[in-house]
Amino acid sequence: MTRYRVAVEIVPRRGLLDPQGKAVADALHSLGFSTVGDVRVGRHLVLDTDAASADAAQAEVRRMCEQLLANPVTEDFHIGVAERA
Amino acid sequence: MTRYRVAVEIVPRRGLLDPQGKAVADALHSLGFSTVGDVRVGRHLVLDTDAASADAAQAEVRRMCEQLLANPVTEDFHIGVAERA
Amino acid sequence: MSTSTTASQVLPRPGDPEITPALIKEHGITPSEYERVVEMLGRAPTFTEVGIVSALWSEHCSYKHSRPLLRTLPTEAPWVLQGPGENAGVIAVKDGIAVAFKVESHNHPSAVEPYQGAATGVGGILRDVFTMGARPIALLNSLRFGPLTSPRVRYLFAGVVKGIGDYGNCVGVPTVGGEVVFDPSYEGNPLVNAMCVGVLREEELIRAVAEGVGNPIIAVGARTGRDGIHGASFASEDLSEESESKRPRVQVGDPFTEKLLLEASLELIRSGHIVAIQDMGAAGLTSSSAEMAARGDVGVTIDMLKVPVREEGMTPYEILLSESQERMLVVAHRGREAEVAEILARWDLEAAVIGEVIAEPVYRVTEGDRVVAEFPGTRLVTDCPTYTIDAVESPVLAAARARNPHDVAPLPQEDNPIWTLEQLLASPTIASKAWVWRQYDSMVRTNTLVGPGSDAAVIRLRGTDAGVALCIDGNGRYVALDPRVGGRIAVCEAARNVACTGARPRAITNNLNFGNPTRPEVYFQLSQAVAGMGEACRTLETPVTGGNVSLYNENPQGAIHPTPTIGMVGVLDSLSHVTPSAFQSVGDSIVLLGENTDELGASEYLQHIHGLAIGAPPACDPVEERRLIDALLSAIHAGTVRSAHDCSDGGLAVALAECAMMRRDQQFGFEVDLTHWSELPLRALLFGEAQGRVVVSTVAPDRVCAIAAEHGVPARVIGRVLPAADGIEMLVGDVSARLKLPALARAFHDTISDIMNGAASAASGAAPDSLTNS
Amino acid sequence: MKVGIVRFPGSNCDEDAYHAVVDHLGADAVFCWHKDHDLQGADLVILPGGFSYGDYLRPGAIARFSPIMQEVIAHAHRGAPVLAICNGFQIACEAGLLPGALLRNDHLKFICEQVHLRVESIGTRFTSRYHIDQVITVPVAHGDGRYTADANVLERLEGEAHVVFRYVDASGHVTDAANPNGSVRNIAGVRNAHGNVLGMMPHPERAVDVALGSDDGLPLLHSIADSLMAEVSA
Ligand SMILES: Nc1ncnc2c1ncn2[C@@H]1O[C@H](COP(=O)(O)OP(=O)(O)O)[C@@H](O)[C@H]1O
Ligand SMILES: [Mg+2]
Repeated sequence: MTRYRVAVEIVPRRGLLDPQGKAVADALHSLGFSTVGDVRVGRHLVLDTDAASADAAQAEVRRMCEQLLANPVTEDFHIGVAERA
Repeated sequence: MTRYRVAVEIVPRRGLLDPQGKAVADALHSLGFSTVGDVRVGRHLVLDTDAASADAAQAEVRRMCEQLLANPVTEDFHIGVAERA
Repeated sequence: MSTSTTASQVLPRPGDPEITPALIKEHGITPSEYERVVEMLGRAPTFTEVGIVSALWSEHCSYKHSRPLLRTLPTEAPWVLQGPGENAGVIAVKDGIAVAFKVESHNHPSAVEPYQGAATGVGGILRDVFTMGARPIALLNSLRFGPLTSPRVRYLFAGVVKGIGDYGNCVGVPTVGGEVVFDPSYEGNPLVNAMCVGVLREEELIRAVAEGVGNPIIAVGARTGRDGIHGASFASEDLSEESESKRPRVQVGDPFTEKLLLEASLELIRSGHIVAIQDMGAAGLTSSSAEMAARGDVGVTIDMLKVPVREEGMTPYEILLSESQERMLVVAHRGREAEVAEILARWDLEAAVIGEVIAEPVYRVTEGDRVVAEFPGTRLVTDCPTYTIDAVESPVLAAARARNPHDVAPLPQEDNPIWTLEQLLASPTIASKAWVWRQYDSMVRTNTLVGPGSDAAVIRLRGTDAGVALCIDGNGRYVALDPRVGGRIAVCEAARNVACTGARPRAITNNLNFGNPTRPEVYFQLSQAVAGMGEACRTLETPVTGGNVSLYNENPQGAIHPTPTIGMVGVLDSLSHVTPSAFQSVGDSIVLLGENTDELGASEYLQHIHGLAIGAPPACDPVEERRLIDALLSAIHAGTVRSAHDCSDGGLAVALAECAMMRRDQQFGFEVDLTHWSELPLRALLFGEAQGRVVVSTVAPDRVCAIAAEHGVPARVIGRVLPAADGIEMLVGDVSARLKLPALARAFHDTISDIMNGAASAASGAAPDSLTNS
Repeated sequence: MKVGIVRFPGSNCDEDAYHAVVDHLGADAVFCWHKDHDLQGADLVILPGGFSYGDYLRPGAIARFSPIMQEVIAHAHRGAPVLAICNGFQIACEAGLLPGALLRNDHLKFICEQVHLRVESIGTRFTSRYHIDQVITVPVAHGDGRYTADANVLERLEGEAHVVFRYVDASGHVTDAANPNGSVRNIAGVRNAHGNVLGMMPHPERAVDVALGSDDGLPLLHSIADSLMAEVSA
């Protein structure tokens, strides 16, 4: 077993209202960042996990996302590559 | 000007308590994901912004992080590469 | 563990920095204090010991500049079960039910990181209350910020409010009241004072006194990390550029763990397995262990290797000074370790025996077998020097007080008093704070009979027909312009607010927010204000059961307004006496208790309309206030009072307008004739802040006036309550002012939300909200 | 009737639910510990408000996996009544007992205030004591109450009258101003297809005493009691 570090991004499903993203965009505008367009705010998780291989680690994290980390009704997730921690 | 899409990861500074990360780790353990170690929970932002170049877009987003997006006291941020949106 | 009576060998740890004058200074220890330490130890202190001393002898923990003054405050009454000196004060209420309460400040942490600073402030005061064996039933907060026109201030304001709300909401304790004042003097140095009130049965009262040789000392709750190391001494330094470098030292709160700690602690206390319990608050493990030992006059030894830590390689110095939140120190009965651990395990909390109470009179810290710090007896706590400074009033403030408000020329628009009234109702300090308290769960626990927005909150006590009325008040501008009078007013206004709900004021806790006490003009303010508070507390029979001192509240621009905040607890023997602040029904007579005067000095009118903090604050005679309160309570108990609201910021005109429209969903108009006072300058009559006045609405004006007369309190019928549609009309001799309600109501209700939801979102909404992920 | 009130770590409206049921409804109530597998023979299960597991990750996401939830789900599948309030509603959605999800309020702030609700359906065991379109006053206190569900779910909810409460103004009109959190179609409470699980963000257990501002929540509790009586006698 090796210890891997895997990053997961969980974002609100496109089409769903993202008031946090909108608030950030508005705030950036009023700070003078006029070139900013759409902003989306999601969650970024970094997990350390022991696995036989990088693929195994990713697969494990996928199960975590499906069971707990992401809400299938409102969120999409993307799993980054597993790196040795 | 071109429209770029830049991803930003904002994570609680190492050493600072991350109650959310701890709660997620505990939950994963009780779900049987026994190989999970440390978990950190941060925010994942995706910003669209117009800039002259990819570097300019990144530089602009860095200013946004310093001024608003990340809490200088409690968080570290990492800016991803700027891709044409 | 060793019980030898010969002092142990204390050697520096490998890697300890060398003890230099610079290091001593950096720890905020003066040369003469260092002398004391050397004399106490009979040797030079180790680095670990320097850290311990710097924490325990910091202003925050030792009260070295305030204790001699605090001693002059009255602390006793038949109903006081616990006065100053414990984690919180306790008073008896009725039928064996008592309440514990205390206020605590988190000013400096909140200036650096508003969300976490305010949140952990709430966490700390909750622990102070439930470690007395009381279940928290209410939270209040008193806040001061610079003007909302500054983006940084809006960021601080939004962050502090969200931090207070998120923490209290999560733990499930209703936030039922407080106050917010915006004034230039607090720019860069906001004040965040949090008050907690808990309920207990008298026999459940437990004190944080270590005793019983051989009893184990147990660390409970969150693991110890490198959080807020030196937070205690940090809170005792001027806010300066240097504080920037301390930024990584902020603490992060975990209200979820706090909730578990709350339930587990109350279960532990009821279980009888423990002797004492104390929050690891300011200066963490060091102060909690040393204070518990000192209170019990016993020795203790604690082993740093046994403390559960969050990070590797933490030194004893770091473990001792860490301010990681949501931790408790427990002294259990020997042999009950397993039972204690079992209760904590049910709540998923960690516990570790880290030391024990010993016969030998020493405070000893070990790292395994190695002794890394040792102080004789309890001298670590008792030997801290106290200081009295020669007090000299600031000539600048004396001159400001001497100025005559009537020399200030009215603005042209003031020809119409309604314009001025509208301006004042739209002043963020006077305007409705609904934007704030809508973010607080004020109803959880379903005992909130009167929530935020009234003079004081009223919480019923289940199992009795009694309730408590709670408020927290303070006016820094008054204290700046006359600390003696300002100190009196702070207490009297708090008492008046509580009495307006039908409650008898019983006791106070207080938070002294002042500047650098080593400056004679600041020490003058501190000593005079405490004297004034003491005078009022004696006359009103509201002893001081506890509080907190926050000094060095300064910023590059200088000292803040000296700001004592008074947390008042009043008791309602019967809930049938609960009285609202707002008018209740059309046709009721409006009676003014107390007297209008020509006192415009130090008013919100001068501050907001003319940008001036000048003139003498209104006179305050506690004896008259006492009479007013007695009269008001007799009238309420006689069932003659429909509503009662005191006159404070903005004076009589603002008080009347508030009675008419403080409730958005239930508004009234009114007509008043103030011709009786037409010889007073109009703006003094309408906007002066003469003390000792209450606006009452009643169906029995004659009874109310008669009862007032019996108590020697002036009372006069000034008008009646009208339907909202009729608006308001004020008549003074030949001057008459009329207005429809909507404009005033908008000014009062929307000002703050407009500012915060408007263009301000850059500094308000987004940043703090994106700080929390849940 | 016997009411089982589930106690998760971080629940904080559990005692309020207890007092509502025992002091105001006159029924028996027991607390069911999250680590146990025992509903102690409760006829009605209440998932109370609060911040189970600190609302970390997502409100309700972690509590849903508590041991006791297996029993609550079985209880629901038996057709027995479950009242899920505020955080309980969030947990019920995460657990799949109710459709949809509850997201951060559109204004991003926690909100605590009395709101007006319109009773959308009285053909449920939770609302028989109300009359249709009745406007009641019940407090909300939440930061994540924005109800959402995908289009077809919404159609089904509306089509089959599964929307039980909607946020309205004092005169009973559905308006944006009356919507405290941005919930789709002002939805404040929904029931499952079988009609035995009700989830709502507002707190009926806080509306049981005029001294606290309203007792409009009592008929809801009485309705459930009625329905249980009916089952017994049936
Ligand atoms: N302004 C004050 N008036 C009276 N007592 C005070 C005041 N400030 C602090 N005290 C008392 O001194 C003791 C130590 O205060 P503090 O260090 O704030 O307690 P804690 O350890 O809970 O923070 C407490 O019992 C407190 O009530
Ligand atoms: Mg008042």
